[in-house]
Parts: sequence; structure tokens; C-alpha cells
Amino acid sequence: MGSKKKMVISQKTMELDIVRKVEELSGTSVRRCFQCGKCSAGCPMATFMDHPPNRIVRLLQLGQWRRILEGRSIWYCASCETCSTRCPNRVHLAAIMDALRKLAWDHEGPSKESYVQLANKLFLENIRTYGRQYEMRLAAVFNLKSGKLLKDFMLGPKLITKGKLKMFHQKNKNMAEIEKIFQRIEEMRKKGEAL
Amino acid sequence: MTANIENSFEPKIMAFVCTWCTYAGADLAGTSRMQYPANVRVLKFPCTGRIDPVFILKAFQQGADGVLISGCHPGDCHYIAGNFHARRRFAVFRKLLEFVGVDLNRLQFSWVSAAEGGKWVEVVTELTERIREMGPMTEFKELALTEQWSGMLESPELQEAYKQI
Amino acid sequence: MSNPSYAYYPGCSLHASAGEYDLSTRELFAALGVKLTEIPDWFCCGATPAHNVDELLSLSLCAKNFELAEQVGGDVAVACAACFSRLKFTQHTLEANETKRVQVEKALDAPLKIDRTVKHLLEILVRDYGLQRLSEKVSRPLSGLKVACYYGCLLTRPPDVPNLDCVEAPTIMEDLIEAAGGTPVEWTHRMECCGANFTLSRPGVVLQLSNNILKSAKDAGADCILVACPLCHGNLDIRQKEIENTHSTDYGLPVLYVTQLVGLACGLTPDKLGLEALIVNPMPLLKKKGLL
Amino acid sequence: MSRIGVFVCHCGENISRTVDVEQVAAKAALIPGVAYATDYKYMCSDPGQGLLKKAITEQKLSHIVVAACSPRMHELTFRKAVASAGLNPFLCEMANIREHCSWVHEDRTEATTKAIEIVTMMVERVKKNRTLDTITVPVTKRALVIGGGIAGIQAALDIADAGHQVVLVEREPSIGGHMAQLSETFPTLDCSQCIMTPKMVDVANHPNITMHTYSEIEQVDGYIGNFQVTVRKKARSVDEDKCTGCGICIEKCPIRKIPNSFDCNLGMRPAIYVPFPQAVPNTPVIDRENCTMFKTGKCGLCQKVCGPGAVDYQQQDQLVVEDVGAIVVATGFDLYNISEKPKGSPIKGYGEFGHGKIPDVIDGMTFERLASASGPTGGKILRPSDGKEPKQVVFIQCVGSRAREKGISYCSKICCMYTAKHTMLYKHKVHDGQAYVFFMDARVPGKSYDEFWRRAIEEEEAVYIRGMVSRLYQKGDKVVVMGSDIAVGVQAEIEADLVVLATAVQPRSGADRLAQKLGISYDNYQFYSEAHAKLRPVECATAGIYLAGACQGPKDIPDSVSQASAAAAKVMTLFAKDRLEREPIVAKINEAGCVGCFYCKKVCAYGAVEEKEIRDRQGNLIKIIAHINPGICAGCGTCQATCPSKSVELNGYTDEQIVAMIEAL
Repeated sequence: MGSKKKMVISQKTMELDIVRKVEELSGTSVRRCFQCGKCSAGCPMATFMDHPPNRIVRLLQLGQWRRILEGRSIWYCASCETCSTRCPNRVHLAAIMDALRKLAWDHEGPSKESYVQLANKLFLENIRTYGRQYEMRLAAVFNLKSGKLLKDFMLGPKLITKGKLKMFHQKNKNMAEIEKIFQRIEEMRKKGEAL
Repeated sequence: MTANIENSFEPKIMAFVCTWCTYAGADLAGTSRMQYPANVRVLKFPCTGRIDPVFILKAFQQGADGVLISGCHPGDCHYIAGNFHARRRFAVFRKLLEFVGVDLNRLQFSWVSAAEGGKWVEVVTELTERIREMGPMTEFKELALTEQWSGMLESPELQEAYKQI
Repeated sequence: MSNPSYAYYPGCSLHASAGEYDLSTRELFAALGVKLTEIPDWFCCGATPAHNVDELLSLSLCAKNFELAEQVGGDVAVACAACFSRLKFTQHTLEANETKRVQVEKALDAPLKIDRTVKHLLEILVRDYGLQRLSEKVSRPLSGLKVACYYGCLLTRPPDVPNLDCVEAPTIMEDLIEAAGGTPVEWTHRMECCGANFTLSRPGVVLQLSNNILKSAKDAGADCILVACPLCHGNLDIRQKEIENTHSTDYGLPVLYVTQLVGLACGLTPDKLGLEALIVNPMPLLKKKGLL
Repeated sequence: MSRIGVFVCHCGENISRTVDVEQVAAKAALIPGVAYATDYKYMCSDPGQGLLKKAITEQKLSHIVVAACSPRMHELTFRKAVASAGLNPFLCEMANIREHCSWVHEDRTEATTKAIEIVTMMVERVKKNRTLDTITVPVTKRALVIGGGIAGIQAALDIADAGHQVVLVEREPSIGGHMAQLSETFPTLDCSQCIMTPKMVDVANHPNITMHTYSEIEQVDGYIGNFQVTVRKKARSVDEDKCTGCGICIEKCPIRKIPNSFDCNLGMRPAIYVPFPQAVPNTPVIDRENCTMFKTGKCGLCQKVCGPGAVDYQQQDQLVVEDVGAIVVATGFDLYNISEKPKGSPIKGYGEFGHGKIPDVIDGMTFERLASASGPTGGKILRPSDGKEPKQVVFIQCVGSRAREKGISYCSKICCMYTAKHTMLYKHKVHDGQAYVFFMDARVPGKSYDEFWRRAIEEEEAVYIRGMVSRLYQKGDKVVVMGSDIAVGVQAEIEADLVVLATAVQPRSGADRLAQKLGISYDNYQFYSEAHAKLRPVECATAGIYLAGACQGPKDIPDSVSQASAAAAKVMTLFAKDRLEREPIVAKINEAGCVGCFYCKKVCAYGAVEEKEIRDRQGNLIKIIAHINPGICAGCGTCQATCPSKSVELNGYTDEQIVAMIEAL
């Protein structure tokens, strides 16, 4: 749950550097938000969240980055874009959520709530290794890593018989190119050329 | 004609209305071609504040079976506060009427604005139907007949009484 | 009138769990005389996970795919809603954001070539091929079939990005179904999220959200649900039994890809449409409606 | 015996379709007193009116009933027609057999019966109608404007520009009001003085405007078109005619440490002073309470140095009587001083904010003076306690306003905007500072207002925090602000260097006393009441008196100026004719019956009831009775229904007329 601790607001306690990063990554301004609540009203995941989406923006306005990290909301966003679509101020909240997840992972690494990000990370690993996505492998590795070995166990056989889970797969021929992309991005980050 | 007496009773209803709101509302009902019972007779006043309670008594005495008083909504009075004075006056007057023996169901107060043609129709229709069910207002007529109540100054009893003074 | 040909980007799902979408797409387009040439050695677009973790990577992957598409002529035809969304997003973002553009060019070590027109299959069928011509191809109208057209999130959202149809009140799927002789139903959850990406990490969420969608379709009297996204399909079809068990209910709503249903109307046989690959068996319904 | 004419209109088929008009005319002819009855296709048409006029002459008709549409439609038409035939127009009545009969009833028998009854009622009524004459009142084409702020100035200039004489009365030594105190104005941020002072000079130079500054209204007599207003010109101790405004007296005055209220007491002034350099008139005034000459009889320096000999210690208050036809009230507002708890007032003060105790807790007007280039700090934002530049400034909105329990439930309307402006002015002057605003909601519904407010947040980076502040306290050299952010759902605390309170707008002190002199009404807060909230928003219920600006309710500059121009337009409408004409539907008192209970006076919303002394021939007072001023009476008749002795009668709605109608039932 989000902290009920008192906010002591000052130029020092407002972590505006992080907010600027969020704004850069998401290409959207958090100051534009006037807290109408429409994002929270339409969010299919709001019931699973501790901070409703509007409050995430509000916390950003006040530079309350820690409070966002302590909550779980950003890990429950489904990226459905409903908020961004309906925002009267064109605050691209879905993009803000992306930025927050990235910054949270970069700063804090995995946590109890961020294991969804694990699935995402594995997804990218798959791309790096195979160039494409192979659901069978993704599911198996995810279950292994997240300690939920038997999750969706019952679905597997049925999907295989229906030809939906391919047991074998081929790598793209141009794998070297994809690896280079990954490497160049890592390089840029090391040099501080990208967030 | 052998129509049932009960059913053929057509109540007489007097409506005392202010010119700015309810009279205009009734006009609107007309221009909108709404339909309502033909039992109501409208008397126009500048303001409900002008309506003397005596007029209500007078109406009943003259054979009205129901009386409707209607003006601007509270706060919307054309004359700032006339309807407030009226409301207060009639609140007290109702008690008196009740004491005199008039069934208060025969007396209706309502606020109908110049925009509420439909409400005028509703109010008039409801009151007419209610009075129709209640039957004719007989109290005053009976009094007038039996006790010569209505102040006939030339009644023999009174003349007699005068002589003795 | 000759048809334009397209550079086909099937996406990972169509090569795996959504094989029937790929099959039915190829068969339908062949039947219509529209040429699809698969982009050679295309990469995964990164889908939702990539931008969740790393937007720069997501943009770079898509930009790379645009580069690969240069080998094949024609507009880029996309079947998967997520791929469609990512490719469109990449164009939209990189056109507007100079910083990100420079970063992506660095990641690719090449100048950007992202100005190819990207079209979802729906657009190609409804606008390029045209409803009039399509209806002329219909040999087995979907008469009496009540279809709940499900758009999900990514086909239309957000404004100014996919530009497939009206962002809040699209009709493109309904128009298509009407052209195929079917009856689209009015329902409330056309554009609600199915839980999407959480299918792996938080299936509980998916069970709840997808249940709402199935219930709404059922309440609206639909015989089946029409989708244009493999992930939505997975959540509504593959998980339908599980949803029914969890919520102690019984929907039995076949979930068909848009190419499957249109293909059926155009007289293709079930084996060419991969109908047997669907988890909720559509055969009894199709038989009942005289569509087989 | 009356010879009544009844004219039944078919209104094409609108009436005749459901009402048997011929039968109505035939029945009407049988009513005693009816000399002539006929029906016609279109009574309102030229031939219809001609028929009416011809019948009046030929049949020697004495009263007319036109049974047609609603009187709200054509009463005026027929009364004019009747008048042109030489009959008093008020002897003509309309029986409404269209809107109230033919259009609302389908059954022909029922509708015809009802129409006959309606006509009968009106015939009985018209028998009791009396000849009435249109009332005319002479109009003095000279206006009084009370209050020399932006509203008063605008109204005065508009009326004067239209060619009428205007008397402008201002309580303070200079005109200009609050607007002269402001630094910059929303939503354009143009300098207040730059747009205000030219208007002040225009007033001073206008040939049609007479200014009485440092003056107050003593007494108001008369009524619309004919007011006599007594103005008290307070002794300035400086002769306005002789003074050249050179300012040497001000320079030489030895008393220099008097807090200047124009600068919200931040700056000091001498005992002889002008409130601010651009004052109009630029004539100093001696503050007698603080002047050594007045306190001890010694000094006299200002008189010695005054070249033209304008300083006059013997000057007395003067009473001037001005005859005017209309009055514009533009007395403006005061800011609620939250550290005060006036006795007997529902205002409870705000002890929790420490205003008046904590030096760095100031109100919005004080901030204006700090930000003003001509203010005591030369436009630098420096906090009062130690003169340092504050780096964290907290603004609190809705202090006093919208707090029923504290005594004021209304919204002060201007605070959201001026607070947004303050955050901008602050950011412009203190680049590394941070402004915070605690607010409940932003009420910024004016042209370009919401955009302005958003700009304060999005571009000037003011941090707005939705939630009220509970308490302020001093901690070291900081003021601790205990607030909450209701969007986050937690308490929010800020250690501020300066706290600015957006305190409520209240009517100018003494608004009630002035209202009593003018005979106009005011609300619980002493804001003056308009005649109708929607349709007569600039007129008082008392005829001939108009409202402009914040004296009627909280208003910003554009609203005040608009209302002032509207009030001026109303005055000009009144002045457009030499005599004021009005319908004679007014009440009058039966002097023999009136017992002087004055219940009528209590219920009259217009102040039309006056007291009248009845004396015998020797001049002994017999009784005091009510008299209704026909210039003021609006004709509602509430007095008549209220009068216990039945000594009031409303023309056109007499008891006789109404009872006649009831009896016709």
C-alpha cells in the first residue's frame, strides 16, 4: 500500500530530476494534468492498484518518486492506452507508466511487485537470442524464474495438440544485426547518451 | 337525460394566479395546445402578494368547489418578495379555513413558472379530478340557507335586534 | 482492376499460437487475388513487453523491421494488433521526437527509413479492397450469425497514432461483418481491455477482465466473438474454459479471427481457415447456422 | 349606467374552431350593462380595430371587453385603439378565450360555456374599472455616482460623455479605489496604474464631472428623477482651489512615521499627505489625528511653506446639497481582516492562521503592494519580518470565503485568479523561488482565465496542492504550513518563508448605513441587492438607483467595468426623456381609513411607502399615515392584501373589481 506518511514539501524534497527523466522518456508533461480523474475512471486495472493512475501523476507533480516506488500501481498497468486516449490534457499516462517501470527497474531492480517486468525482460531476452518470440519457452522460463512451476500446466498439452505451442524453433538468419542493436543501445546508455 | 348524478358533477374551480409566472405558464399551455379540463376560471393578479385571503372565502361562498392559488416559484417573484408574503399569509390562513370547516383538500397552492405550461396542466387536472371525487362544496351554501349567514342585513331577526338597541 | 501487393508482417504469434490467423490470412488474400509477400527475416516488434521495459529498444526493433521491409514493395500489411500498434507508434514517435530519432539512428547505425505506410488487414479488406467488391465475393453469407466485434485496446488507441478508425466509436469491423452478410451486435465491451500482456504474469487479472468481455457479448446475444489480435484471442479463446470454471458459468462463445469469418463467407473450407485450431469449437455453431 | 361593448374575436379559426363565437357574442349581449356585442374574424387587424373604434363612437360605448387572446399578447393594442377613439384606455379589458380556452379544450360545448363565463367575468370587472391616467414624473438629468473606484469612474465617465452632469463622491482623499493599489492585473498582466491613472485624470478634467473627494453621503431624499442628496465634504485643511499640488508641505512635514494604509501599512507617510503620488486630486489632506498642529496647536510648518496659502487649519466640514435624477452606487469592497473578530458579527476570525501575530503571514493586497513598482519596496518581494527575499512562498486560497462556520459562505470570486497572478509575479521576480498554492478548487471561469491559471502551473511552475491548510505557526524564521494533498491522500507540510492569504471580499465598511440612507436593500453580508438576479442585475428595487461593481457582490475588474457601463446605460435611458412615464397601476392610500400601522411599509420591497403627517387647520398633528410614492411603487399590491383597515387600493386591481369577477362565477 502507498505510504500514509506526511509529505514534507520543499524544493529539496521534490525529486524533480526523476520527474524530468519521466517527462523526457514519455514525451509528455506531468504539469498539464489538472487531476480530473478521467484516467482512473476508465482504467481497467484501477481496482488492482493502490495508487489510482491520477495519483501517480499527482505524485510526479510533487516529485514524490519514492511513494510511487513503494506502491505497486505501475506494475499493474496493462498498457491498454485508455488513459492516454481519453485524457483531456493529452497527458500520455501510458507512456509515463512505461517510463516509470523502466526507471524503477533501473534504480531498484526486481521486487515483489515488479516480477511482471521479469516476463517482459525474458521476452526481450528471447528476442535477443532468437529474433522472435516463442511462447512455449517464454512460459516455461518465466514459470521457472518466478517460482510458479505449475501455473497454466493444464493449458499446455491442449495447446500443443492444437499446434499452438511450437516445441522447436529456428533462429533468424540475421541474428547478428539484432545483437548489434542491443549492444549499441547498451553502449549509448553507458555513455549517457540515452536514458 | 338520465346520467348518473355523481358522474355528471362538474366542479367549479377558481384559480388566482399572478400575471408574471402562472398566468404566463397557462398561456404557454395554450400556445403548446395542451389539453386540460375546462372547469377552471382564471383570475389574474399582478402578484400572489395581492391575493387577499378574503377572496378565497368569497370564492367558496360564491359556489366554487375548489380554489387554486399559484404564483412564481419562491425566489423568482417579479416583485422581489410578494410570493413570500403570500406564502406566509396563506400558511396562517389555512388554519383559519380549517377551523371554519373547509376541507383543505379543496384549496391548492402551487408554484408554476412562465416556462411550466406542462405543470399548469398537471396541477389543474389533478385538482379538478380531486374535487370531482370530493363532490360539490356544500358547506357554505348550506350555511347560507339555514342561518342566513352571508350577512343579510335586512333579515327580520337582525331588524328586530336593531330595534332593541 | 488489379490489386496492389503488400509487404506482409505476420508477427511472432502468427508463427506460433495464432497459426490459424496466419493460415486464414494467406488463404483469404489468395482467394481475393491480393498478393502478400512476407518480409524476409523480420524481427519481433517487441510488442508490449519491449516498451514496458525499454522504449528505445522497442522503437529500434520496429525501425529495424521497417528497414527490412524495404526489400519488399507495397504497403506493410500487419495482422496482429500489437505489431500494428508498435509499428505505428514508432512512426508517430520518431517523426515528432528529434532526440529519440537520433538515438534510434545510432542504435541501428543507419539513417531511418520509416515512411512506409502501415496497414492493418482490416484496412486492406475494408478500404483498399473495398466492401463492395468484398460483398461480391461472398458466396456463403453469414446470414443469421450474430457477431460481437471486439476491438480491444491497440487497434484504435491512442488518438492520432494508429488512425485505423474513430478512436472511441470505430465501425470498421462491423462494416466488414455486414458486408459478409453477418449481423454485428451492439455491446458494451467492444473496447475494454482483456488483460492482454498479463496473460503470463498475472492470469488472475486476465480471468477477471476477459470474463467481463465474454459476459457482455453473451448478454448482447452474440453467437461468437470476432477478433483481430492474437493476444485478445488467446485470452478469450484459450482461457475461456478456465474463465467459465472460475466464474461458474458457461459461455461457449467461439472466438474467430476476422480472416476466418470473412474467409468462411468467401467460401473457403474449414481446413484452409484453421478452424480446428480454435479451443472453443466453432463447428456446432457454424453447422447450426448452415455455414459449413 | 354603463354601455359596455363586447367584441369577440375568431382569431381566424384559432378560437372559432372550438368556441361558438356567435353564441358568445349573443350571450354577452344579454348581460346587464352590455350595450353592444359582436364578433369578428381578426379583432387585432386594422379593420378589426376600426370596427371597435367605430362602435365606440356610434354606440357611445363606455367600457370595452375584447374577448380574444391573452392580454399579454394584445392588451396594449386594444387599449391604444380604445384611447384613439377617445375612451380612457384603462376602461378596456381583455377576456382570454384563446390561450385559456379554445386552445386547451377540445369539447365545443364545454369551451363555449367557459368562454361565455370568462366574458361575463370580464364584463363584471370592467364595470368597476375607473379612469386612470398615465403617471408622469419630471426627471433631473444629473447623476450621482457614489464611489470613485474603477466602477464609479467608469460609470461617471460614461454618463458624462453622454452629455449629462455627474457628481462623483469619494470617501478617500483620492479617487482610484483598490485598483490603484494593484501591481499588475489578470489575465493580461498589464500594469494597473498604467491603465487606471489615465482614467482618473479623465475624471478630473471632464467638464461634466464634479468631484467631491474626502466626502460622504449624509442624507438622501426624494425619488427617481428627483433625488436631493446631501454630501458631507470633510475638512481637508487644504483649500482645493488654492492648492497647486506642489508637494512642499508634504516634504516639510516633521511627522513622518504614520503607517500608510494605501500601502497596507508597509510604508510610512507624513501627517499632511496624498495617499499615493498619482492621486487625483493631487491636493494633500491633513490627518488631524496625527498632526502636531491639531494635537498641540504648535508647528504650522506646512502653512508657512505653502506659497499659495492653501493650508487652512480652520476649515470645517461642509454640507453640499446636490439635485440628481439617478444614483449609481459603486462603493466597492474591503478585504476581510481575518485577525479581527468584530463584535456581534457572525465573522469568527482565523486564529489558527496567526495573521496579525506572525509578521510573514500577509494578505493578498499586501502582496500586491510588495509587488508594485510604486510600492514601499519598489517592487521587490521582501518579507515584512526581516526584509529578506522569501524563497518558499505559500499562498492559501479561500481564507474567509466559502467557510460557513467562519461566517462567510460565498465565493469571493477573484482570489483564484489573483493568487495565480501572484505566483507568476513572484516567479518573475524571484527566479529561484518556489510558489505553492493550497486550494480547494480553481474557480476561473472568465475569458482567458483558465488558460491563465494553467499557465501559472505549467509554465511558471507553481505547485498547486488541492486541500486546505489547517494551521500556521512560527518555527524559527519559518512559517510552518500544515496542509494536506487530498489527491495523494496524505498530509502536506511546507516550511515557508512567506505566507499569503487570499482573504475574502467583503462590502465596504458602512455599506449598511449608506443603504439605509438610500432606501435600498442588502443581503446578510451587506452586499447590495439587485432588483432581479437575472433580468435586472444593475438596478436596485428602489427606482432610480443603480449598482456597479463589488458593492453588489465580489467582482473582478472586467465585471465591475461592465456593470458600471450597464448602470450608466440605465441612467442614460432614464435621462432620455424629460418626464418619466409609467402605467398608473400603483397603490394609493385612503387617508381617511389609514390608521398609520405601517404594515404596508414593512411588506413593501421598494420603499415606496412614506410617512405623511396629517394636521388640522391650526397645524396640530392629528396622525401620521402612510403615503405611497407613485414614482416608486411597482404595483404588486402586497400592501393592499396586508392592510388591516383596507385603506390601500391598487389601481386596476381593486377589491371591487376582483369581487365583481368572483361574484360573476
